[in-house]
Amino acid sequence: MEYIILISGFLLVLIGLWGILSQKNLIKIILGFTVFNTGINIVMVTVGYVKGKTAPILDVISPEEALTSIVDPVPQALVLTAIVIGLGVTALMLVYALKLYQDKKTLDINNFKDLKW
Amino acid sequence: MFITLMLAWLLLNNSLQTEVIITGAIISLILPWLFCGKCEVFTYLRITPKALLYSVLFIFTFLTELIKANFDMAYRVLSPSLPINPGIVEVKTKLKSKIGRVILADSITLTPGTFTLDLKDDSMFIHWVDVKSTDLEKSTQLIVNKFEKYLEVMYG
Amino acid sequence: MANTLIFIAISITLLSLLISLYRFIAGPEKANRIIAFDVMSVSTIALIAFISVLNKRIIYLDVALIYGILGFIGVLIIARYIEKGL
Amino acid sequence: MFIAIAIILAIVSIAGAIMAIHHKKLSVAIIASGLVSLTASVMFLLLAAPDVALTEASIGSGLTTIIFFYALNKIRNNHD
Amino acid sequence: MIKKLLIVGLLTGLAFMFYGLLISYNGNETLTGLGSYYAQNGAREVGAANLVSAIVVTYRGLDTLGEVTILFLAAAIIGFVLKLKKDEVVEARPVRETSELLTSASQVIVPVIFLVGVYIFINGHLTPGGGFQGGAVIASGVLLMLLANPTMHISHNIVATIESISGIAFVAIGILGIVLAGGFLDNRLLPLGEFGTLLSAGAIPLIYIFIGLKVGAELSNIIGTISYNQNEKPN
Amino acid sequence: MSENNWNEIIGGFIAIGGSLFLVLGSIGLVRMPDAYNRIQAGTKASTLGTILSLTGIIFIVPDWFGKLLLLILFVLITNPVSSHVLARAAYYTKVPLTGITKVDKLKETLEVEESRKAHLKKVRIQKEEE
Repeated sequence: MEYIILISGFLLVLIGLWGILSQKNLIKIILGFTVFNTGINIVMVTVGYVKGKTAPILDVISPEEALTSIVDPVPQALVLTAIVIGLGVTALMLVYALKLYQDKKTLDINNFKDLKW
Repeated sequence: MFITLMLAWLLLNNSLQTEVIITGAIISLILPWLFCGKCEVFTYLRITPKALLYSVLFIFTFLTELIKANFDMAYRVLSPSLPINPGIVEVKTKLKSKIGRVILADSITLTPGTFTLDLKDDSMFIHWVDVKSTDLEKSTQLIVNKFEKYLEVMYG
Repeated sequence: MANTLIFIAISITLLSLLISLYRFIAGPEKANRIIAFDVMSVSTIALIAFISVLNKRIIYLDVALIYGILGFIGVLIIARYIEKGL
Repeated sequence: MFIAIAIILAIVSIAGAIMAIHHKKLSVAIIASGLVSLTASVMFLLLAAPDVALTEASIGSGLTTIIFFYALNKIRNNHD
Repeated sequence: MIKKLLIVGLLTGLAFMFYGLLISYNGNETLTGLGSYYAQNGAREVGAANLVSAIVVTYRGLDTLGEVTILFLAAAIIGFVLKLKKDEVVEARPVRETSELLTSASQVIVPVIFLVGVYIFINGHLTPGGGFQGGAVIASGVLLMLLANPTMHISHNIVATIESISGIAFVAIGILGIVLAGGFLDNRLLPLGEFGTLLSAGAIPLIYIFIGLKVGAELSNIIGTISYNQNEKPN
Repeated sequence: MSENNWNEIIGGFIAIGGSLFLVLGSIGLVRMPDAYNRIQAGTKASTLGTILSLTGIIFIVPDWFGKLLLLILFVLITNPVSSHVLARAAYYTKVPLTGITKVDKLKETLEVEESRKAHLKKVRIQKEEE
């Protein structure tokens, strides 16, 4: 099971990267970024998975036997932080895209040439 | 309002320890105080023995109608010729209170072959899979009346 | 015994997910796709409940509750968007 | 059994990702990316991480989709 | 065209790297390193049943403080960028009125959604969830109110007050941890209590309440700013 | 122990029935001719399917009664509301009805209102001109 999820996580990363690099529309690029983000999160959680163990919440398990019956909690805590920060970054990118749209009346990335030399 | 929130809190926690109950009481006191403008929905509720009896009957009718609706839908979906005859009809309702209208519209949505498309004042526009009559009176009697007689007692 | 029955139920639910995925991909209008999205999110609630029975942990049901709330609000906001009322 | 669930979820999420990148209409693309997040949350549940599943379902799929739609609404208003 | 070929080449290289990773991954059998330390000692030292929230709040408390700060900065920058142009007059847009069914039903549903949000961040040390998820649920409740009544507009003063009070309280609990117990954000300034009940795990429920209020206020601030649709100027 | 077993078997069959309704709903989603009929099939079948599945789980694990009951109530309240809002949005953005639709009372009412509004506007303009 974890192999299939790992493969789908990698595929999501590749599709998201393809979207970021090949699309012209700004909103599409941000969408590619979110897909990329999701794929990376799936890969990180899969790395912390231990076969046949249960979630790191000790309501039916006594603390003494925790070592032999739970999965690794550290990657989960990291991914939790990453998702929340991903929301902040996405909102910021969207607002900048809106601002660019209000200035230039277009979303095509080929029209933003101000920094080109 | 307080009772509803407290009940939901107990169902959510699924336990009856004292500290859980105390915390739930504090929260369900604070939340209605924050939304005091919203209390109007619950004021129409009548608590009399007759209303309680009618609500039990209403739930019973509603469940049977729901199951009947699904077998009806299954028959329509599975038969190869797709026996549908759709249309939009208009019905009248006598209910005035808001929550009664919400419950009425929900139950119409979940009963055989009908769902609410729009509400204007006292007339509802209903999309009907199998139109039996386009007349206002007759369709009102067919669709609305079986629920309205209970809801009228419960919420007025 | 109960596990076998739940296996069968899970397989049927997965079949329904796939069939509504077809409507999601093929749907001619935006409204059709949103209906398919709604049906998929509601049937995923049932799927999460089955998974929590298989794992014998009650805490997984919280995820189903949040899933229901956010699916409802997502459908509402898309509907308000397409009727230009946002 | 979990393998079958994982296979179906992988199919759904990859179809959603391809639709999100390649569909011409922006709103359909955004709904498809919401679908990717929803399936990813069930995947986290399979990996015994209910905390992350909750976060992904509430923040990743819900609020991100909502913010995208508000932004799209503003663009459409200025457009016509 | 040459650009697309370049991209395809890059992605193929990346795919080969991932293939190598996939081959070398063959499922963990036991916990290793940091994870095993937390699994052995976490429950005894912190007293929380949910080890993930134990890590997020106590062992990595400073990270959480930084995360909350990042969200606050994002909300502030969004407000700043969107408020920049004031002089341009945008004509009021006709908003289609909501149906009566939605407004009535939302009055029933909104308090329940708030209750679920509160449940999630108070029980963060027993069940999955915590401040961030509860805050997101509360923000979605605010959003539902906004959807049912599009002309409503969120008062910035109340939101900003809630946000700053809970932020100050969060830092104050951290400093109290230095004074009364081992270090910054140490949760042992309150008694640990009985394992697995609602009022256990020291200060974790308290910290999560403040984080939840703060995150909820920030997210509703973001939503309120981004949905502010220049409706204020009539005609 | 045997009673417990019977509970589990009954619950399992109820859950299978619920998932069958889910499948019927999605088949209806594919087969129906227009958006409104699809909403009909989708809403009813998915609501009853989810409710039956959760009820089956109540039979299997009776300890989880509280949360499952809350989930059932939540699905029962929100699902019709969301489908109503969706149908209303589809109607006002003029998603076409299927060809075999018989009557459309709402369109007639809206047309009557439109003409009345136009008439009022004309009258007002005339008054202002005078």
